[in-house]
Amino acid sequence: MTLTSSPPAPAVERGRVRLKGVGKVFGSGSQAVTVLQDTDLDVRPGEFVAIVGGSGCGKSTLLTMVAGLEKPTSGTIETGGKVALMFQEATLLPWLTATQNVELALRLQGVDKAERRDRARHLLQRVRLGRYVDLRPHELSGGMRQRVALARVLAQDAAVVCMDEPLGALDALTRDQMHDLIEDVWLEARFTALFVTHNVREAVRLADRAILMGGRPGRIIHAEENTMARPRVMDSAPVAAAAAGLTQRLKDEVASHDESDYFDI
Amino acid sequence: MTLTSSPPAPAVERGRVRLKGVGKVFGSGSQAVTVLQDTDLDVRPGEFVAIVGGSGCGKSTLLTMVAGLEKPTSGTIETGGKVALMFQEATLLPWLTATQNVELALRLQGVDKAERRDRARHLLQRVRLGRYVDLRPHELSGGMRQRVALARVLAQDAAVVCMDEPLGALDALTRDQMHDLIEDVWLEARFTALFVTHNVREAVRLADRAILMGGRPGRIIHAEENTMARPRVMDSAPVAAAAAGLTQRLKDEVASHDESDYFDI
Amino acid sequence: SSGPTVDAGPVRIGYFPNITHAPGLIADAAGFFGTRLAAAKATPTTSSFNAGPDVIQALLSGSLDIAYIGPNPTVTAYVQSKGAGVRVIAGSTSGGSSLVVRAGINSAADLKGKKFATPQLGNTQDVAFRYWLSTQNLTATKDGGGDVSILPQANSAAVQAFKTGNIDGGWVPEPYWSSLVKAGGHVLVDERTLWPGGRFVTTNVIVRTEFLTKRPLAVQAFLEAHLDALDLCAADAGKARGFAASQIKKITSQTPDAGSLAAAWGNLAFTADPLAATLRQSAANADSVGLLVAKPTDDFASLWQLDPLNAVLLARGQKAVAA
Amino acid sequence: MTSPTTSISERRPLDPIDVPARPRPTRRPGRKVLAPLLAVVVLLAVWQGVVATGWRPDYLLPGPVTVLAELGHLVTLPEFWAAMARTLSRALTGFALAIVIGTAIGLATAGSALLRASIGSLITGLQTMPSVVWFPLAILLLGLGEGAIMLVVVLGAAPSIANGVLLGVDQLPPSYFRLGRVLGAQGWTLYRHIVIPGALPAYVSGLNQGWAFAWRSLMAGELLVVIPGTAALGNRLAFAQEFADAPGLMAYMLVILIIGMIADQIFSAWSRYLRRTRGLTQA
Amino acid sequence: MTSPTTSISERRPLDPIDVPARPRPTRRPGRKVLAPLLAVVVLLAVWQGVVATGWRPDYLLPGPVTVLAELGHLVTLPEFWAAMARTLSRALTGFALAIVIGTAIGLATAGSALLRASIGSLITGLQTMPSVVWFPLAILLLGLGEGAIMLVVVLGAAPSIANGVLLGVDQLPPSYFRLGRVLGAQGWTLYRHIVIPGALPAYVSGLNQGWAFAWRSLMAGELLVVIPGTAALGNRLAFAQEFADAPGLMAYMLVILIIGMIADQIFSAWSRYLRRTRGLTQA
Ligand SMILES: Nc1ncnc2c1ncn2[C@@H]1O[C@H](COP(=O)(O)OP(=O)(O)OP(=O)(O)O)[C@@H](O)[C@H]1O
Ligand SMILES: Nc1ncnc2c1ncn2[C@@H]1O[C@H](COP(=O)(O)OP(=O)(O)OP(=O)(O)O)[C@@H](O)[C@H]1O
Ligand SMILES: [Mg+2]
Ligand SMILES: [Mg+2]
Repeated sequence: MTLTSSPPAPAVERGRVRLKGVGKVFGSGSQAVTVLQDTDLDVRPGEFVAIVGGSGCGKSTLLTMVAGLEKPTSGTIETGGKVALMFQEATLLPWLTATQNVELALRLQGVDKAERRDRARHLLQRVRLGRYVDLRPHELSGGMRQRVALARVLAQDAAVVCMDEPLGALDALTRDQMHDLIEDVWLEARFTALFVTHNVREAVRLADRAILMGGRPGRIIHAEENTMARPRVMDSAPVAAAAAGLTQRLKDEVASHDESDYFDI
Repeated sequence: MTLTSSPPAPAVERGRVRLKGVGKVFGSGSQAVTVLQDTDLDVRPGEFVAIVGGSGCGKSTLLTMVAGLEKPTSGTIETGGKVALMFQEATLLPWLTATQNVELALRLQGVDKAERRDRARHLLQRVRLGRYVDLRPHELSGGMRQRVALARVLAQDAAVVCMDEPLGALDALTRDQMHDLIEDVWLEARFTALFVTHNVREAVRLADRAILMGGRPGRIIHAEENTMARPRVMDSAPVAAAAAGLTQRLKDEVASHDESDYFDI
Repeated sequence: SSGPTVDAGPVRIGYFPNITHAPGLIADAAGFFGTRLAAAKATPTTSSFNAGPDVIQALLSGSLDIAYIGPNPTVTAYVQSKGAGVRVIAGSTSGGSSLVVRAGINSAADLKGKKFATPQLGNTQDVAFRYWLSTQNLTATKDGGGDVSILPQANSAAVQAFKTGNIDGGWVPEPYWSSLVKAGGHVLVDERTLWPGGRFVTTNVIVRTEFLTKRPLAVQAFLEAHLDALDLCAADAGKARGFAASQIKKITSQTPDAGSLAAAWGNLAFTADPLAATLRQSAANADSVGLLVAKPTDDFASLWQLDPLNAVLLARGQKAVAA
Repeated sequence: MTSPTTSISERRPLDPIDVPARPRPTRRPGRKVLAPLLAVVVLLAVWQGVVATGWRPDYLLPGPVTVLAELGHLVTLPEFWAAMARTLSRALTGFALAIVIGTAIGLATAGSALLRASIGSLITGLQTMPSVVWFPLAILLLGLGEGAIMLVVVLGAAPSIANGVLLGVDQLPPSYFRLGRVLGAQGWTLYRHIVIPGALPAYVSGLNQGWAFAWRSLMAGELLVVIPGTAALGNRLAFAQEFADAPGLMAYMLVILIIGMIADQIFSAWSRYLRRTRGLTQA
Repeated sequence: MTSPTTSISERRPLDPIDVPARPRPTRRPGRKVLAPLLAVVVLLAVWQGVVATGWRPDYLLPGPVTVLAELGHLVTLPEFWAAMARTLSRALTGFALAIVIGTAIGLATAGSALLRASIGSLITGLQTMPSVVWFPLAILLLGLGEGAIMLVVVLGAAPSIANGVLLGVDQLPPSYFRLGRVLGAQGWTLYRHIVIPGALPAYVSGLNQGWAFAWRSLMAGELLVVIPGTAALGNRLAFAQEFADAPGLMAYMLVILIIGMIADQIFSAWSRYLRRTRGLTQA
């Protein structure tokens, strides 16, 4: 609790995310579960990082900590500038319409009323929900809700945008359109993106760097830069090849551990 | 309200699902939205049907009606025997542990206490959650919750099992294991499966027949029998080829409509 | 007279833990109820109440047989039951209410524009006050307006309101009269001065009519006990007061202040005479200030049923009383 | 062996699975109003039935006809309406005060672990105190007047309202708080945009309860404190009770009941509206 | 232009974002007990402060020392404990009855649109009635005695409990009902396994309120009739007031407050337990 025990945080520039020796333990005593261990990661400002890993390996926990919603049990996380997070569940406020849900993000940034509305509608159009702007969450389908949440996180205008499986509930066609959209907005705004996905080709399609995570306890097992020229085409051979490589890497990594340890038997 | 106006339902055999001219309208008057129109479908007992379609085209609505949770606005739905439904959201009861959530399904079928517990644990092991049986929903990751819900729907021992994007939140490896699991249980129990997915290859991997749905208003645009020998391998060339064919079909269908009508601009 | 000499069965008696109900308190504390009713093989149970309406409700609905009660609830019970429900079988207490005011108020004229408490709109003291004001050519409306503001409120609240200066006095019964005096008030009108002979009914004893007809022996035994208590009041005021005080303590867990109790005692008189004429007059006064619940069709002709009392009085060598 | 077969569109309305597990929004507009009236009618009929058996003399238990006649007479009297106006205006003022105070306390205790642990119990503890014991204190603090009545009304109603806020906040999914923080909402902004709207349904229920207790305390208050020149429902109720005026008492009870039911209808409509827009009404 | 930089693990505890928007489960075990005690101590200190100013004579507003001395004296008396035991046992009996009746009414109205529309308002309407007006009815129906007191207690408490059930059911996500139906739960089974556990947090809050009103009505009900020698807390309180015994009145008020706070602590602990196991405690 003394001030001297925490040295002044070194300033990191806007858009940078730096994790040093980050660990996370839920519970305490005999109930303690180590969910994340000794994780180091340095994300450059404006970098697009995809995170891939097994179910329950700690991806969401990592994003939650980057967004400042949970504190790491050990290590430090430094972030430059505002961090936005799109949750794994859409988490729309049920008393607001789709537009109002997006508008709320703008309002909390102090965007004024007239502009708010226009920007919210425009974003909803870009996630192809232009016809549904006035529906409430319970009147939307699962994939439509997810897209409202996507529109909202993009509305946040943050330096770091974390997205937790943002396109998991979308069909292939819509998903491809969302890839274009996310890439476009990212190229315009040059935010730093942390993008969790289970679709390795999606990771290759979008990311500058793919991070593979292993589970029990969660940790980074591999990172791979991706210098392919943009725009990349999801169904193209190079993307498929890179994805196959990554998938193999993930499988090898799993095989090198006791499977029963990685999978939760 | 008179009895004579509804002719006696023709008996359909256990496991059959028959939709005749089914339509669904939400709201009324000027607020009315036609979500599903004039849908005919006949599912043979024991058949595995995958449903693929754009976001918001009415897949969940269809499953909900088959499970008897909503009534069609027009047409009839006949089902033989008990219908189980795995919702698009995991919908676990937060006051019960993973085991208890699965046990509840057994309990409501009258399975006795000792057996209940064993079967629940066994199912959770099969969805690779053996180590997490005593955690509560909020302590589980998104993909883990989804697997608990999968275990629960399989525990229901129903004649017709509807699954709404049951594997959407899983990584490729775990998903492949779940494919094997679902196929195994289906082969053992010979239930009729209605399986909504956005992954066309997954549809090819699992289904006897793939149904493509179009949107605005939702309707069936194409159905394709799949007679490939089982077990099929997701990453194999024939599965990929069949999937590519289906995806093309879906895209053609979309192209033949005004895109702005299919996508919600 | 011939007939049964025993009257086995419960006899349920009610009173307030209040000095104006002293004969009841004394008869209970001194064991008179027990002894007299036991002689008739009846079993007395006593209960203490806080509000007249509850007593009436209990009596009329058959949960209570005999009660010590003020004239106002007596009239109410009689009138509301269309003369059928209850009978007065004895008197109990006379006197004990007055208008106590703060220093500086020395005449009726000084009351103008001031605020005074009464226990309850339309109750005995409230009617007395309003009637007296009318004889002084002062007005007071039912909702507290007029020349003089009458604010009905619980007696204890009135005492507190007086202490905090919120009201200027009140027309209240004992023991609150003494409390107000103790809190610095002085008596402007002693109600005894308004009545012939200085006597007016404050408490009498009522009985359920059905009980009176069906259980004459129990009523007789009760009256013996009641008269025992009255005799004790006359013979040994100190001892009687002691019994009353101990019974109040037993019920309320509060020890009444001995000084106030003695002062209050001095302002009261205990008598078996129901002072029927004063009740009639009080009802007429209520009528004249518009606060009579309803006029009895028979002018209270059958309210008093004093034959049993007179029989007992005569047997004890005392004078009979009249309705 | 024949398997059970069901045809959904053809089930008859009373097939168990079709009986909604919770009320669906009713389309017939009159029903919301008719149903409580029906309940009142049933109540009156039962009451008349009991009276008709002659179980108790009618001066103890008057029949509905007598009571309704009394009520019919009451509503022709201007004093009745004056009393009603006075009591209603007190109730509204006191309730408004209680809303402000109860909401403030509720939000403060909901937002602070220390405040909640410390004064949370104190508030509920105070709620267990009957209104009458507050009068000495109220008179001491505020004199014998409207102030004292208001104090008692606020003491009666504010805890229920605070409790509604607390329950509403406690029941909010933690994901809403997390969302709020991610969107940059803190302190009052978080409350304004996330917590308060989220807690609204429980809050409305708290308000409904608060109104009931405001009214109840007011009746007690009007029994004890009379303000010069003002008749109020509470006094009239007490007057009827003092005179064992069963028809009058019951007529006033009916008046109170009707006002209470109207208030409940308002709060219920509000609550139904909230649930409908949030998609909480479909089973 | 320097960008804002934050280092999460190094924030100081009072950094705004770290102040939990809602209380986290506290680890120090004593705090749940200490905090309310602290509140009481603060209350006593303020009170002593007011008294020390000499604003009012001490027979009107006695200081905490006097009152605590009186309380200290009271607790040495066996009659006090007898009164306490009598009142507590009445409260518990009445509360138990109110739970049964309130829960049954709550479940019935929650489960039926017709019942809800019809008697829902009636129940809240009844709640607005002060306890005293029930006395005549209670005496008429149940005679003088425990029965009448119980009726008043139940009438006071049951509506709050029924309301808690209703609110709990209304707030349940519709997805739970759908799940229940898909799992084959209907009628009572649906209630037993889904609705009741789901509504439990709001129900506990309703019980807490119900207890407060059971107690409050009991205090009024105990004034109805006293068998000499069998005093209970309610009439002791009233008589302390009658006799202008300010220290005694305040001592009894403290007793009631303490019992109310203990009850609230029990219900709060229950509610905290429920929220913890459901993952509702993390912001
Ligand atoms: N209660 C409702 N009121 C109005 N419209 C509704 C309601 N429920 C669903 N809809 C509409 O019905 C359409 C189909 O929804 P549904 O959930 O069936 O889609 P889906 O095919 O499952 O989509 P997804 O793949 O995104 O889950 C959507 O356009 C949605 O807006
Ligand atoms: N509150 C908690 N208490 C205990 N364990 C928790 C808690 N929250 C998360 N966990 C555990 O942390 C681990 C990682 O969870 P997390 O949600 O980060 O996984 P994930 O990588 O996002 O998985 P998925 O792909 O399934 O969403 C899981 O094993 C989960 O059980
Ligand atoms: Mg996750
Ligand atoms: Mg869907």
